[in-house]
Amino acid sequence: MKKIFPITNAVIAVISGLLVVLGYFFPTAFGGIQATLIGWAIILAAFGLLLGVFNLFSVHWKKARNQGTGQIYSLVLLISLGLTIVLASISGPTGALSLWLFNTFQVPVEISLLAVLAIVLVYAGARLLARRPKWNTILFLVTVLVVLLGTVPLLFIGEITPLNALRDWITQVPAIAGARGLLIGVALGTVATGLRILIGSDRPYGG
Amino acid sequence: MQQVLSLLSDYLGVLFLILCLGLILFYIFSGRITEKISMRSIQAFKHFRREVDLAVEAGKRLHISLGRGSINELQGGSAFIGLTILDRCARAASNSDRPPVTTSGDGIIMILSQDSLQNTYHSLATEDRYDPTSARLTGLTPLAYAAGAMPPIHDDYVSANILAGHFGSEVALLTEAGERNRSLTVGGSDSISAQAVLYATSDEPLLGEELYAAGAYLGEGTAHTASLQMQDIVRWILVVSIVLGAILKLLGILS
Amino acid sequence: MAEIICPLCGKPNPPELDECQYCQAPLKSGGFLPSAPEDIEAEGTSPLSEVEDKAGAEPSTPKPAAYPEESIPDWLKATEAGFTQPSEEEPEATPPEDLTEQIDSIINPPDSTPTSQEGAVDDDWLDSLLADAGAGEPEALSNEEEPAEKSEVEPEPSAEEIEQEVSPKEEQTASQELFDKPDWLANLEASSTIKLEGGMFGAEPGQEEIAPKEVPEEESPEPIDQPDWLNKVLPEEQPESAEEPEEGLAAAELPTWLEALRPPEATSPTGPVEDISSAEVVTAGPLSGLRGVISAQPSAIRPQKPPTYSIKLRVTDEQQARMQMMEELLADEGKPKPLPAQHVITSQNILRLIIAIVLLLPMVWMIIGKRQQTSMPQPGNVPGVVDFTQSIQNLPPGAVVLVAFDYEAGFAGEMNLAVTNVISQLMNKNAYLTLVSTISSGPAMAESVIKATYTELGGAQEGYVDYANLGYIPGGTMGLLGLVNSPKSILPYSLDGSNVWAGAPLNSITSIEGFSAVVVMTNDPDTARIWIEQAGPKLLGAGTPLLIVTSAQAEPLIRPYFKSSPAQVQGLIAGLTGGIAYARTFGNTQVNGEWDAFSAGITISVLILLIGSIAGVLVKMLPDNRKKES
Amino acid sequence: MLEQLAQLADPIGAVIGFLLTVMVLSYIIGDNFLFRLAVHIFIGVASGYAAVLILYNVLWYQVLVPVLQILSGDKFTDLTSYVISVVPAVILGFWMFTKASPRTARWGTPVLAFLAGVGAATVVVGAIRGTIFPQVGASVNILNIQSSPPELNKLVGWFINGLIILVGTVTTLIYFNFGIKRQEEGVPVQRSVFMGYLSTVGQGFIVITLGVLFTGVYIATLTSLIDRIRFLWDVILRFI
Repeated sequence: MKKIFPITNAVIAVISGLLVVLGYFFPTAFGGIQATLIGWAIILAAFGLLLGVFNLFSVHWKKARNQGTGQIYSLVLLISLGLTIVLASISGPTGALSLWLFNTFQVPVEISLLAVLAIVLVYAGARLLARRPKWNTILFLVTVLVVLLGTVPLLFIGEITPLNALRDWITQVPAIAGARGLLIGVALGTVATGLRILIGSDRPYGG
Repeated sequence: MQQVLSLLSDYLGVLFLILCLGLILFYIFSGRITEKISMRSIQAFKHFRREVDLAVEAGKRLHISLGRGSINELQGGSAFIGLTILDRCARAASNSDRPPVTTSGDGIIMILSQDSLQNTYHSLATEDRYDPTSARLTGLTPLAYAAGAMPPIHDDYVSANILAGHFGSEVALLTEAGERNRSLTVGGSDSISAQAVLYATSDEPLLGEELYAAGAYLGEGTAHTASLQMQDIVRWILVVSIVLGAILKLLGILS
Repeated sequence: MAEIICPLCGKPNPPELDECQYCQAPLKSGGFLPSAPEDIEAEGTSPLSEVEDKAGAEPSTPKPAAYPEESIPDWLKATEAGFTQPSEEEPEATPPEDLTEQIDSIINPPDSTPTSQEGAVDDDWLDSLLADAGAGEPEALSNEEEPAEKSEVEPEPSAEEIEQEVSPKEEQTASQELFDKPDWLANLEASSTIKLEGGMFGAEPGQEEIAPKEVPEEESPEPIDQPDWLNKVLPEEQPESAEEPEEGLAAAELPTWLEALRPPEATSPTGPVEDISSAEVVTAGPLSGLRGVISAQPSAIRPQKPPTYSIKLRVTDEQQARMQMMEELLADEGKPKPLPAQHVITSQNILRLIIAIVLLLPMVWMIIGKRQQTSMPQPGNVPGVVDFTQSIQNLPPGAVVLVAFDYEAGFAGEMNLAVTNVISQLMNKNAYLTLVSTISSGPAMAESVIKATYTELGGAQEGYVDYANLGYIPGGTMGLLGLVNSPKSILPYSLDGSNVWAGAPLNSITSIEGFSAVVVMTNDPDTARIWIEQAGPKLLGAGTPLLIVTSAQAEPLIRPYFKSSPAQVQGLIAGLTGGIAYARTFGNTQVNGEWDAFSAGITISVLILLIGSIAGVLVKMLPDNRKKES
Repeated sequence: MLEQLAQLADPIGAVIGFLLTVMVLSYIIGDNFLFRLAVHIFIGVASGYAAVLILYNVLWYQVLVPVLQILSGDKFTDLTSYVISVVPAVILGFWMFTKASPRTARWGTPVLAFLAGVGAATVVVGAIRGTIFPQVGASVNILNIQSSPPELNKLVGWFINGLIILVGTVTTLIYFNFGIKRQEEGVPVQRSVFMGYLSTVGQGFIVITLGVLFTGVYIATLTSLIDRIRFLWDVILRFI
């Protein structure tokens, strides 16, 4: 019994993956079954989201019940989660109440979080050379400075035209070359990871 | 010639897939992972292994974040490799005073990480130490996920953060929390914007496809080493194709 | 017929049994004493005769096979009867004095001096006695030195019974027979003396004093043949302790926890089991003159329930304390150790604060002063803006446009300027906007922008009507692939539940190239790439423009698609620069100091990066930092 | 911008937005109570809204509405396709709920195996058709003579740029080569000289790309910071 479960799980993963791959490459023969399986996967993703919200609720419910620093934060999260689900369900995703919640709470906090990142990134950039004193770090910083200087006319100095041109060139030639190499490399890694699952060697589903 | 080329281009995808699959199976079953080939050293994985041991000794916790990629999308590949790293970390640090905690921004990935933790504890016969809330979904939007993953870094005596999955620029919030908490951050992602941010803010960034080599460098089995060799061979095939193709295009031979 | 009492364990047994049903001791063959005569004839051989044959150590007069009745002395029969049927038969009296004198002479031979350590003295004279009696191996007898154990087991007749049983006439005959008395009797006396030694008639509390009698000296009796059954029994009972511990092996030091586990009775006796020096001497009966003889009163021999050993450990306080400490140690093992908290004020936090202040102050100054001195970006200078404008201008009035709201709420601050201007241009064209989104915050963002833009355009209160918000495309890449092929099957209803595909203008659209234009608003370069790679080829084929509004972070990765030939993206607006440039194309310039603040922020950032990098390297090259580094 | 419009319509929303912005920006000073409170409120609202929207779009429209239409006798176009494409998914979905508790988690693994299989297939095909082929195609076409500019001076620039992009793409790929041939025993593992040079050039291109992308992200965050300062100032102006 101990051996049967993992093997059946692996067989399920391999067969369903194989059908979807064939559906992509031979749409006439396998297109229908591929669309069905993908449709199931999309609906299951929604059920997965329900389990995710349940996990979020149980993690913070446990924290709210235990004494400790995180107690009040978890209480606040549980209340805002519950209220939002109730109000958004009543008024619908684009109802007036939902939009009010969205514009009053979600938009300001998300923009502010990105604003905090501005300080984080400039501080990290300032310390990078001291942290990693290598030639590629210097090249990295020079690139950042050139692109920044070429983006906008500087205070009191105004626009430095050659820098604009250099910025455009850097962003359109070497950056694109590196980006293509990186994207192809990442795609190769993704193919290798996916294939290991399709041959049943990797079993992220706990087989 | 034209028909052959168009037929070829229709089934190029299948041929490419069969080539990759064949190379992986060849290296797995022929055991021809020749001793002459060894892997270049990647600093991040060295630090990663040492940090896992230090976490166990110091009685601190490992935090593994799997990003917000959904497995129904292209970004799922990085989530799968994150689960492989989670399995390795949980196995090494499960007997620490403070077992590892994992955060993610997608429901399915959260369930898979719970499964991975539970199976690790089960295989080490310490299932009673498994706590389902050690695998957490911290938020359903990118910035909510990042903001929700910051408190565990600050509160739970984390000594090392391993960020492996699909992130955006919000990953800087996690590295900032790690920086303020003075814990090591090893990070990799399939998104190159996130790689740029990790390059500047994390202690040990994983560039490009180095994240996908984690399985082989952490000793997860021959399949990982075999697929790494497949990547190297296909890489050279693509390099030759690009150079030859460009030359033929320049000379106008290929239209 | 009356029950036979087993001489070994004292339990009553049915007469027909040969052996005691409890301790398998022979009943008929007379235990210590020959059993009743009829049993012997019945068996044809008497165990004693066997004993004698076996004993055979000494050349003794050949005895008839069966031991005839007449040769058993009356006094002995009486005593045996006393053992087996105390109540019914009248025991034949045997003169106690002669017996006791005999036994006294044995107990107190002329040269021996009783000492306090009786155990040691008894052993020597006993050995010598046995040697005289010729009872086989001395060990067999020496094994009898353990009176304590035997006395516990052997039910012996009490002094009174013996006195009653032995009548004066029998005493006379008994004393003559003593000289040529049979071996078994000698053994009996030897063992009984041992018992006496062992305190057979221990001083029972409350018994009257029996004055010790002078026992006349006698020659040492013939050597007693050791009955075979005794050899069988005795070796088994040979306690280990009898073997001399080999030199060199120190007595094992038992660990305290093992010591605590051992039941109290099992502790080996260090001193004499019972101190009989104070016991009185028996004055009457065959055992008179002996000290510490256990009285044969029924009250003396109380059938006891086998002692129950309590399993409750005897644990001392110290051991209790040690156990407590062990438990605390184990409990501590599981508890994670509290680690020192990080202190808040550190040099890094201070540096971070300084950088924040240096960066924020000039920008706040620009915003507050609404300063507008920095030259604004020209639409022509920003690649992609002019093309975007033209693509929108080329749209026919009432065109059906697919607008994808794929940017996170966090990037609203950067992108909303461009987004609201694009939407207002489309509204000016009365375009029918079909709103979709591949992220969960998209539909709410779309609805908010439509309402706010229409209100800003001074539109009617009930808002813009020519649009349908189809909501969220589940499944990411897969969902988008489905939308490209057949939007209706992926998003059959709008968010307010109406079937928009049934009526105009969407009823004429079967796939994505049916739209007049596709505008994708995203901050994520991957999302933009998926749109370009999945929808691009079909749109390019149908001549439908693919226009992208994006953030500054995605611009480097999307621009190559705009610059490729043929261009996969027909219009591109990126970040604040693109937004301001696009707004200026139709005169919508804002004076809120944002552009000057942006210029100040970039300039200050460049200075921070330069100074920070140089200072960091210099600090690192300081001698003490270098030492710390090495 | 959006907030100005919100202020006109809703002063309460503006004040709440103001407070939340200040609480989040306080993280610049350090992790504190206000920041955590604001973040936890935000996580609750954002996750709650996302859950409602996805359930609305998927479970409500794709699963429940067709059932209501059947019950209300409304002409429903294709019952069979509904039974094929939705009913099994709903069954699998409820089966996946066994993952909610550790005790029954083991029973739900087949559903996740199915999802992992479909996900892996999508990932593999998406990477091949969505990234590798387009990027390789673009790299091959970089020096396509047919797309060359007719003017001579532009032609030279086009050729040089194309050559640089080609070299950059190839050397970047070569830099990530994992396997290294071991010369002999005892000699430390190193790349061959030629490979070493190519990798170094590749590393340069990678670092430039990351620099450009880092700057893009920084500019986006800086713009958000400016937007927040303007919003705070606008709300202050409104209530002074």
